[in-house]
Amino acid sequence: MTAGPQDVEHVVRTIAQTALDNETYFGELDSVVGDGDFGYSLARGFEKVVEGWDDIDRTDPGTFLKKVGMIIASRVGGTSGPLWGTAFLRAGSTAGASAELTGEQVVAMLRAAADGIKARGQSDVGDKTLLDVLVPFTDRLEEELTGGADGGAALAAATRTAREAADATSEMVARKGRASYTGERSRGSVDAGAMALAVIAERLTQSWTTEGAS
Amino acid sequence: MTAGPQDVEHVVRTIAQTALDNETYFGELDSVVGDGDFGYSLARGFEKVVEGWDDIDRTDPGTFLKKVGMIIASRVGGTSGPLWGTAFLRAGSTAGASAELTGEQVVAMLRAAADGIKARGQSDVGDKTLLDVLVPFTDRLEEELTGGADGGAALAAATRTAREAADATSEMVARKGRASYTGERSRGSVDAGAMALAVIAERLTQSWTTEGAS
Amino acid sequence: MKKFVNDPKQFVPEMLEGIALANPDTLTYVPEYNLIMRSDAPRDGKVSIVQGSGSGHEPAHVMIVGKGMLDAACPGDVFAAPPMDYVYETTKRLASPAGVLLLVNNYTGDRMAFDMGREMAEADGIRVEILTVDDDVAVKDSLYTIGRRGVAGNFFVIKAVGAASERGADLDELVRIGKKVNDVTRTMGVALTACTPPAKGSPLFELGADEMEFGVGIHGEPGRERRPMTNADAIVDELLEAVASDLPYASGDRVALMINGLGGTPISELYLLYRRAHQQLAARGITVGRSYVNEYCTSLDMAGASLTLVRLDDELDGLLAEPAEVAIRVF
Amino acid sequence: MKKFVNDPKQFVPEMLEGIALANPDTLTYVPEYNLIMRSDAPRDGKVSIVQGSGSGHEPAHVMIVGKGMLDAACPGDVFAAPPMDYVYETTKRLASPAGVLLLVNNYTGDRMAFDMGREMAEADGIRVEILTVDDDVAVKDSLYTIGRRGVAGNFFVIKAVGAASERGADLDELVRIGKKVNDVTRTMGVALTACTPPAKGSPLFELGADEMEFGVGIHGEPGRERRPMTNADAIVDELLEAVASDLPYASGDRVALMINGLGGTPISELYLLYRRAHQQLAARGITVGRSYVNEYCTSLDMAGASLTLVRLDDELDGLLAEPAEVAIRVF
Ligand SMILES: Nc1ncnc2c1ncn2[C@@H]1O[C@H](COP(=O)(O)OP(=O)(O)O)[C@@H](O)[C@H]1O
Ligand SMILES: Nc1ncnc2c1ncn2[C@@H]1O[C@H](COP(=O)(O)OP(=O)(O)O)[C@@H](O)[C@H]1O
Ligand SMILES: [Mg+2]
Ligand SMILES: [Mg+2]
Ligand SMILES: [Mg+2]
Ligand SMILES: [Mg+2]
Repeated sequence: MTAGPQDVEHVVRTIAQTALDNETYFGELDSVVGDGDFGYSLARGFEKVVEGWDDIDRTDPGTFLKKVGMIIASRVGGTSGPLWGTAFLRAGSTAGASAELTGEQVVAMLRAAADGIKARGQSDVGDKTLLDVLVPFTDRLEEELTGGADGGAALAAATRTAREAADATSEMVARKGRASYTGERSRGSVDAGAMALAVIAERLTQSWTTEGAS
Repeated sequence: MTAGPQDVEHVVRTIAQTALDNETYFGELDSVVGDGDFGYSLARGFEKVVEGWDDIDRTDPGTFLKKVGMIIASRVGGTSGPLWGTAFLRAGSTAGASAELTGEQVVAMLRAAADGIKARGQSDVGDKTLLDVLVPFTDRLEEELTGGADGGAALAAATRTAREAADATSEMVARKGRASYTGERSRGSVDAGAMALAVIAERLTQSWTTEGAS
Repeated sequence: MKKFVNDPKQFVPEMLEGIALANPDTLTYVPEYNLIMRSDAPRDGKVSIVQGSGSGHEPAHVMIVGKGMLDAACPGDVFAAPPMDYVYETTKRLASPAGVLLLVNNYTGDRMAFDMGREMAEADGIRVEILTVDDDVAVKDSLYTIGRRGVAGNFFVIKAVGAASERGADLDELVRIGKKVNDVTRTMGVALTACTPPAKGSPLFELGADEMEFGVGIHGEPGRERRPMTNADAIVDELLEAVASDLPYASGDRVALMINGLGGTPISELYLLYRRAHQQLAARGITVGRSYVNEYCTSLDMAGASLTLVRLDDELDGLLAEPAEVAIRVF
Repeated sequence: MKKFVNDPKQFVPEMLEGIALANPDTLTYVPEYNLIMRSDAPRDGKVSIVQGSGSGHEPAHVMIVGKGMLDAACPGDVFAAPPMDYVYETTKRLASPAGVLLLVNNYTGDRMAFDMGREMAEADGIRVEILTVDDDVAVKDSLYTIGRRGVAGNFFVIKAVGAASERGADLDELVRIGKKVNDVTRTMGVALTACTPPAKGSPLFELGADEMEFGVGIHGEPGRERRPMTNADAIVDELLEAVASDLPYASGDRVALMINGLGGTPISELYLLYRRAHQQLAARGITVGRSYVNEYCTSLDMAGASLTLVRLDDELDGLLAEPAEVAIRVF
């Protein structure tokens, strides 16, 4: 599997569209033990990305992702702005100046994104955050690609893992973020950020199937 | 028909008890186009009368009524305090020093009460207030007594008139009191003060029947 | 009932006790008459200014007793005028050689209680004047009613006479100033929800999810009409039209603009209303010289707001600019 | 949604525009960064004091910008920390040779935005310190969280450092004072209803007619536990027990007592709470030296209140007594 500039743009567009389409749903998820603004923050953030779309520097995929990360980190508030912004920034840096990204590179970029979130959020897997989807998703993707699966199949498998992992956050007690204030009461509902990643993965898998990949 | 000090005390007690028992109902009536406090004001007022009951000067019925009026006028707020207080004061003054009150005297006392309310409230029959029950009630009582009816029969007939008059306030547009601010919108609901008088009259009729009269 | 309340009958006394405990140095509380008064009143050279009204409109009036505002307030129960006795006893306690000014919002109950209280105080040789406030333009037809209601504009009357009396104005002068303020002050309100009187325990009326009560009274009396809910700007435009065309306020006027919260509306929303009102006044050529955005005269927990305009001149501007020290404060 | 709102996305900008229009002489508004700042800031000899936070807590913090309080506030959207850019651009505009003090309520989003903004400002050569406020005792176990939340007690930190900076205190001194205030300040809140964020359009959570949320957060986060509704006195007793035993405040202490309304609760009810708290503190031998009963840090239209205690000494007493001039005012 390789991914070119078009693919990276497609991925970012799909993420943006998913955030915009699910503003209410993501907000409802954040209402249960959070403050309900996650859907709104994410939508406003990617709205800004879409608004500035044509002006984003496209020298290479890495630069493109870094610019997207800058927009989100600098112009989006809440917890999600810094975290998602950092994730895109780190992924972009890891891509370097490559025009085409290999499967290995994609995995490395996702790991860099997760590490960025961990550092910025002082959090880790097990805290009931989006990391509890991002990390298993990346693990599975790597596993599938290493095992010889093609891009589409690997993505589809990782997406199933993401969905399972997102659902499983329901059993966890939040230890970071606003939900953590409720302690035991956070058990019984899925984490909003985690579920958002699963939904994004599903959307990517779907468009991969319908539009094919390079 | 004559009424002695015991009867007058009985009437006041019955009025007080009716006010206390109907606090919520009278309040609901005042909520429709008023501010909902009529039941509360009336109940608190007669509560004060009942509290001070044993200490009220009983030299004669007139004095007793004047003291009751003083308690209400001076210690009860809202529109009802001054109006009901004035009514009792005027009735008491009209009773003079008589120990026994004739039917004619009772009618004159009720007229004095109504005139006191008119003067104090700058209102008249037709404004959709308690006057729209008090005046026809008094008219009918006089008519019956003049026609030779005994006290119980006259009261029963006047009470039927009171109920009809109270119901009929529903067709009227309020011109005085808080309900008048709503103009046409006050049509369609009965006046709280008017209905309270009808309920009191019914209670008096009932106890007259069960306990007899002197 | 989602309220902080103990025995509903003790709602007013307990609130007053709280005010007294929070202001031990400046205020005196006389429980028997729901009386909150300045500890340094009455003073020989100063007219005492007294307001009654029902409770449930806080900070009006028990929380605006203090230097430069009221010398005393003796409210009745929630939404009920005070009994005559409260007025009489308060007037006696506030009797100054300079006289006592009784401020009355124009409602039947209040007028009766203050008229009766005044008669009794005058019989004791106390000099008393009554000043009636009636700024609510929602009540249109004065033939059928006792006239307009007194609502949030009342604040400006109190502020102006309070300031003037600190400067030493005599009773006649205060009556002149108070009338003048009342004459150039107009208010109209809108409710988004009904209020819940503690003793009733349930909302005073029912408003549908998409309805608002236009021209509502501060006692939860229904207003001019029930309307479908619209956005903030459209609501301001209608309130402003009703208020501004009533005096009328004209291009070139300088005004004080008050957006008053009715109790349940957060101050963030009040500033949204303020923004539009300020802009629309500017479009009419009317300059906002003084702005007031807060809760001044509430209706318990009612969500809603009222808009008040006061036409300013140099005299009023100067009086409104004077400092005041009251219980309701941020610092 | 029973709110005064136009486009929910414009809720914060329109509110800020209202504040700016109402305070043309004293405040400057920079729409691009939701920035409300003193028109006379920065000043050479004075540390600039800046607060971010989400919106929806008004008057905190955009309405307490002014002499003796904040020099600027750059809030994010409703309940969302400001973007890093707002913090950076605000810090640049407020850069004084004396430095900039960034006040941060202890939430993940706010801490990240301020840390990042500070790094960028320092790279520009601006001297910046961050002071974190975390007064909410509702959040018990700090092992599992980022620690306590910053809530209404924040007001006292701002008031103290604001007063000290007007007196000329330098950045280190302000950090010392701010930490000291935070160390002796504890808060706990209770919600009777949920708030409705404009963009969501419906209540953030559902509370039954006889339930209250104990230890609620100011963003509508659920609290310690949901409990059956009780009367005002019982609620105060529980809040007070949680707050007073945390520091602990002891017999002989002199404290500031704040009853803070969460947005939908009328001030009459707040004074009922104040009464009981004052009396119960007296019973514990604790004297209320300063009282604060109003809305300071709200949660949109939430009905509810929080109770804050600050242990006073002469230094804090003096700082809290200093005057201040802010947008939120009665006169
Ligand atoms: N410290 C953290 N590290 C990683 N992810 C976090 C952290 N805190 C919160 N999150 C994620 O962010 C989501 C909430 O985002 P958002 O609603 O924007 O934050 P806020 O709590 O500031 O309103 C959570 O569902 C969780 O997935
Ligand atoms: N001016 C008036 N004259 C006679 N009766 C009146 C007048 N105004 C009101 N009432 C009577 O008083 C009742 C309302 O009393 P109450 O609720 O105590 O007054 P308020 O409007 O001050 O709350 C009305 O139902 C009406 O019968
Ligand atoms: Mg959130
Ligand atoms: Mg009434
Ligand atoms: Mg009333
Ligand atoms: Mg948030």
